[in-house]
Amino acid sequence: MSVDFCGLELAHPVINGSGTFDALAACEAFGAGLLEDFPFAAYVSKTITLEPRRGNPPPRVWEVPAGMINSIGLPNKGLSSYLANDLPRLAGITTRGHEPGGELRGVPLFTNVMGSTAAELRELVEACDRHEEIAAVELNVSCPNVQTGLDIGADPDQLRAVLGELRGATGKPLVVKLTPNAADVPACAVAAEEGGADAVSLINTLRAMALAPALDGARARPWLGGRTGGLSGPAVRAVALAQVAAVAERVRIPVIGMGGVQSGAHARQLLDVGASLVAVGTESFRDPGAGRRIARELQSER
Amino acid sequence: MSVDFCGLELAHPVINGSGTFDALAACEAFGAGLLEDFPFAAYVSKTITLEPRRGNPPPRVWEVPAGMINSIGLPNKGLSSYLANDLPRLAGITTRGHEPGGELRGVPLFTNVMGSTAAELRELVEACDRHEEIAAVELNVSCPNVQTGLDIGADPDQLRAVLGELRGATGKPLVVKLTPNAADVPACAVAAEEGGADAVSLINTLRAMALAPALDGARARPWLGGRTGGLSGPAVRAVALAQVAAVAERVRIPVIGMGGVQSGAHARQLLDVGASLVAVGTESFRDPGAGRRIARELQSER
Amino acid sequence: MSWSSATAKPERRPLEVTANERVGSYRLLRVHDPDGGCAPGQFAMLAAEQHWGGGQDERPFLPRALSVARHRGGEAHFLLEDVGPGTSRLCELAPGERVFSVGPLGRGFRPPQPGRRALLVGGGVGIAPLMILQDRLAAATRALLGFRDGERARAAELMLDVHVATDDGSVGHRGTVAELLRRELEEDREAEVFACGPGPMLEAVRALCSQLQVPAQLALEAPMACGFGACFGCVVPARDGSYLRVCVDGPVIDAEALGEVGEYAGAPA
Amino acid sequence: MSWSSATAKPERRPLEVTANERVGSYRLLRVHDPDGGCAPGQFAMLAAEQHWGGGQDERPFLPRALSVARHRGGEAHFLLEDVGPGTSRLCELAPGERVFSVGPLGRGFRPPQPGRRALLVGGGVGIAPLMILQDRLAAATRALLGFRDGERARAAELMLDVHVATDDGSVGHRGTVAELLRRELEEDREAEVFACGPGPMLEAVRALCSQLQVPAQLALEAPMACGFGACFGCVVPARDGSYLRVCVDGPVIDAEALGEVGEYAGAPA
Ligand SMILES: Cc1cc2nc3c(=O)[nH]c(=O)nc-3n(C[C@H](O)[C@H](O)[C@H](O)COP(=O)(O)OP(=O)(O)OC[C@H]3O[C@@H](n4cnc5c(N)ncnc54)[C@H](O)[C@@H]3O)c2cc1C
Ligand SMILES: Cc1cc2nc3c(=O)[nH]c(=O)nc-3n(C[C@H](O)[C@H](O)[C@H](O)COP(=O)(O)OP(=O)(O)OC[C@H]3O[C@@H](n4cnc5c(N)ncnc54)[C@H](O)[C@@H]3O)c2cc1C
Ligand SMILES: Cc1cc2nc3c(=O)[nH]c(=O)nc-3n(C[C@H](O)[C@H](O)[C@H](O)COP(=O)(O)O)c2cc1C
Ligand SMILES: Cc1cc2nc3c(=O)[nH]c(=O)nc-3n(C[C@H](O)[C@H](O)[C@H](O)COP(=O)(O)O)c2cc1C
Ligand code: FES
Ligand code: FES
Repeated sequence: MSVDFCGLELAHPVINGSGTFDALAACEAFGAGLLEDFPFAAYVSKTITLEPRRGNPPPRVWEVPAGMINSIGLPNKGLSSYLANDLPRLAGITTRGHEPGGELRGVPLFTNVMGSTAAELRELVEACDRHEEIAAVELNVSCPNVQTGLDIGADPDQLRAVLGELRGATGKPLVVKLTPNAADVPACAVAAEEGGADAVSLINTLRAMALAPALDGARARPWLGGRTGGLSGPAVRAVALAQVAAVAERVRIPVIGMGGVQSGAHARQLLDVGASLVAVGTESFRDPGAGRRIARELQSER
Repeated sequence: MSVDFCGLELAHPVINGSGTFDALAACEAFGAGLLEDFPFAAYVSKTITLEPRRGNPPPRVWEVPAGMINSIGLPNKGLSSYLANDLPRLAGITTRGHEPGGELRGVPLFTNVMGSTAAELRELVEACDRHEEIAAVELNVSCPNVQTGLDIGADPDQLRAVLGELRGATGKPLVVKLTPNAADVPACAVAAEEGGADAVSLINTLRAMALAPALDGARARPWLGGRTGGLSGPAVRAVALAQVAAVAERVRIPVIGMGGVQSGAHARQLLDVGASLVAVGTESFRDPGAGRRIARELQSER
Repeated sequence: MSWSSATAKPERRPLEVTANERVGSYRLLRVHDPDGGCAPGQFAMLAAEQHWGGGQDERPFLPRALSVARHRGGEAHFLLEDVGPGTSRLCELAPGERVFSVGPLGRGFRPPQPGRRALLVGGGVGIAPLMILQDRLAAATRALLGFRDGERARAAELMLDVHVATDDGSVGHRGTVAELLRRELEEDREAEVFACGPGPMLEAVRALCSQLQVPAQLALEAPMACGFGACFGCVVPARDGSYLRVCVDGPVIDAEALGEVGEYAGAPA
Repeated sequence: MSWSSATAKPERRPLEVTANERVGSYRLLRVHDPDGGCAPGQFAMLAAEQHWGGGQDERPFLPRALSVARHRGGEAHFLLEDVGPGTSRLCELAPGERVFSVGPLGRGFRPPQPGRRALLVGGGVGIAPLMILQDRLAAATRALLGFRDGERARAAELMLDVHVATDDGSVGHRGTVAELLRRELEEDREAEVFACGPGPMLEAVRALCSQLQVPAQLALEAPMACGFGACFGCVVPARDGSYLRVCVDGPVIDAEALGEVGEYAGAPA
């Protein structure tokens, strides 16, 4: 079941969605064995920014029918701390793939970065380029929780231009994570391809909102500390399928499909409409072993 | 609980979403009494086009987690048949509002129209203007199931221009039903307001897709006859809330909020973020009495 | 003799489940419905009041269309086959639980034309509307019923004067119910056929009756969202090229008015 | 004496429910969990295997965090209050049904500092982690428990050496458990407080202990999506301005490390 993605060899086609699996925290919860037999075939980091970010004030999550809204606000320790403290620990992750006795393989590390300007993004990409532990770079141009980022991703021209400025900064595979909150997502994907992206990934979360349970007579107020957030989970699966299918039809570069995947059958559908890899986000919250389980189900589907 | 909407008096703030309640068919299923005590405070027609349309080939619906996808394709008998055959029967609808003994009031008729050019839309609006049975006109510039319509609604400049060309065609309240598949929905709402709209309504369905259950080994194919469709129901509620809130903050004209409303509490949330009326779509499929029930629950919420 | 279609209340009604019995592979569900009464062939949209959702793939969400299989003693009966998350939940309902019901809905069967004997043709769980039809027909009526296997064929005991066909030959004729129908009609064409079953079966019945010029009323099924004409989701193509809504123009439609019966227009196979 | 936090398997495990008993307003749920064992204060993320979803507002969807209230005889016990669709579904589980469980998770209580007597302070269903804590403490430990009313206060019987306060005065002291705590601490400050309960109660405990310079370990609660540090959803502000993840930095956190305890950082009120 091993697959090639932009020249990287992956044990199977199931990886994690950025920001939905913290390998180091999971290691505390589940023990160090987790990093020896990782549930995903590649590990995508949470979004890293140049400067440290605290993230949004709580509450940060809200449950909705068949999904959730998050307003995490991209907390992270900033680029230097990530490179100095996390990277060494993330370098040696391995996996046995979808079955206990499987061959031991390395788990390539994808570092997801976000910047509010092309210059910031270039600096982030350059830094990633200097670290051989990093196998690929994913650009988050789509996170709806933060003011920045969004506009670049929703406007094909701007996206193409930004990529033009930073493409030269690395020879590593460059994945552009598209925003689903755009009028014409395939056009954005084409712009990413023209700008030199080696792959695109989608969907990120849909802009959404939750109100706190209202007290008698009072007007309800936003529940999330960040006011609005992003919708993920099975509720968005049919939207993801439509966007992935539409994008895969328009670009020649590989597509990483995600959004509401809970089972091998769902992963299979994304592959069937043209994705090369499938990422799992919210389902990991319900089952930390979801990555491996879905890879296994996918195997028995074929 | 009676409310004013663009000068029309409504028994309560709950109306139906276009295309989700066929008053004449319902009359066959539930008897003529339905039109005497209608579940909604206004009746919004299914989208009417100049020429008759058969709609998309079946299957047309697919169930998803907490919602459904439809690919109906706007079947309708065309403008002349609508005006000649349906309108007379729809003219005298009344309601007792949210409780059995309530005061008897007229149920204003909103005719929802769609055209692929400004000229077509103008012709539709002019025709509506000539019929006094029609209280208001809703422009569908957003239906994702059909090639036309979508682009006008997703591009603020085009939307403003189109409205400029047809606004003069009627003095009746003109409601613009926005598309949710846009990068900046509030900007589209502002454009509608600038173009002379008396109100905006949102959200329409989110572009989505379903694949038929795959046979062993085969690649899954689209389930819906129309290939893609629109997602509605509770799955989109949090997206609707975010878009309605963002739009209501930016425009002064009234907003009709909809998307996944199932209860008075949900309706209340849309009103709390700035909607003037709430429309119910998919929930009517689960409960044909949803309109009245939600109005009643809303009343006891206040 | 004539059966007038009953009109439903324009809202979902919570009805109490009174019994749930196994009949071979199927379930016979009874709900307390004193207002009831309906024409044979009408259906109801049912959803469990509790735990409707959260099943396979986070479904069901919409209510499910079920033929009224019987209405007697203030109870409506439904015959159910578990084919997915909705029917699975309905099949596990225990007495005392409640279902939301909208119905009876749709246009049922019309009585047979004078001078023609009724011939009931059912496939699988599609026998449901034929049960109530047989109850309502004055004289005993022959029923030709096809099932996939013997376990399913046990549902034949719910009807009278039955000839059974099974795909695997475990009970009755090995083969299709259309073969039984051809034999019957070749003996006596002064019949009118009332059929309900999987799409391919209905199509075979339609083609045969058309060939032999025997009138047939087909009870169709189609994926439905609402059941009362609101969503335009349940269409089947008519012979004249237009689309018919199964829920309000049917579910019982004259074979003559139809084009070919598609895969999705029948009961679970 | 020391309790090492147990490490969970990195996947959800289906565990069988063995019992579900009423205790006043609460439910004591037992599940078969032979691998188990955990430090007092650790929790598990639970979801019913069937019918998780389709409740009020089409929820639940995510698993729910529940403190392990006891672990003995190969069974984990959970004390549950029905406050919404998730706990409602868990409260109705019947023996033989299964729950998906991820756990034990988080950092539990540390043993009291040498020379200090442990003093357990619980509010409502927040007594759950104190039950297992009392089991593990060598000597009998006083428990000060606050409840809204007498029906809830019946859960006090699950612990030993209990002093109860109720809001309505129906049982024990009329007033708050923080008032009981103040009395205890005024008599003898050589104590260490172990507390779990609603946000306002925890804040009162924190403020009091800070004022009287008594060390306190607080078991916090926060809306959680994952329970193992993946989502960054469960944060509470630390005194130093950073955010702590309740699921991996807690749920038990030294009162000293915290800023004010917010409304959402406690057990259901
Ligand atoms: C008028 C009428 C009368 C009927 N009478 C009876 C009756 O008396 N007894 C009875 O048992 N059945 C009856 N049916 C059929 C019954 O309504 C269906 O079997 C039921 O709706 C299936 O629901 P489910 O959730 O169990 O399975 P689903 O999985 O929803 O449906 C089964 C089939 O639907 C398709 N499907 C799969 N996934 C989806 C999806 N996500 N969205 C939409 N379609 C999907 C596939 O073709 C699948 O094989 C009747 C149908 C109609 C229209
Ligand atoms: C570490 C830890 C240990 C816990 N231990 C226990 C225990 O032992 N026993 C016990 O009974 N409880 C315990 N809890 C609390 C328990 O997890 C919650 O009561 C439970 O998650 C509530 O879920 P619900 O579906 O029943 O109610 P919900 O309705 O989900 O939640 C109740 C509260 O959450 C908020 N809320 C309402 N709607 C939503 C929504 N859509 N999305 C997000 N939040 C919403 C509101 O503030 C509401 O009052 C613990 C919590 C944590 C974090
Ligand atoms: C709690 C949470 C945090 C997320 N953080 C990030 C992030 O830091 N960067 C990013 O690009 N995407 C982030 N995402 C988006 C996911 O990677 C994924 O695109 C999305 O959740 C859809 O997939 P799912 O439905 O499987 O969760 C986050 C999603 C969730 C639910
Ligand atoms: C079956 C179906 C048909 C619809 N037809 C139309 C239509 O003809 N014109 C239109 O403007 N919107 C149409 N809509 C969109 C609804 O009016 C509404 O905007 C949307 O469904 C969101 O609301 P809901 O979640 O309450 O259904 C349709 C929706 C559904 C589900
Ligand atoms: S099921 Fe909705 S129109 Fe027939
Ligand atoms: S609950 Fe997800 S990080 Fe704590």
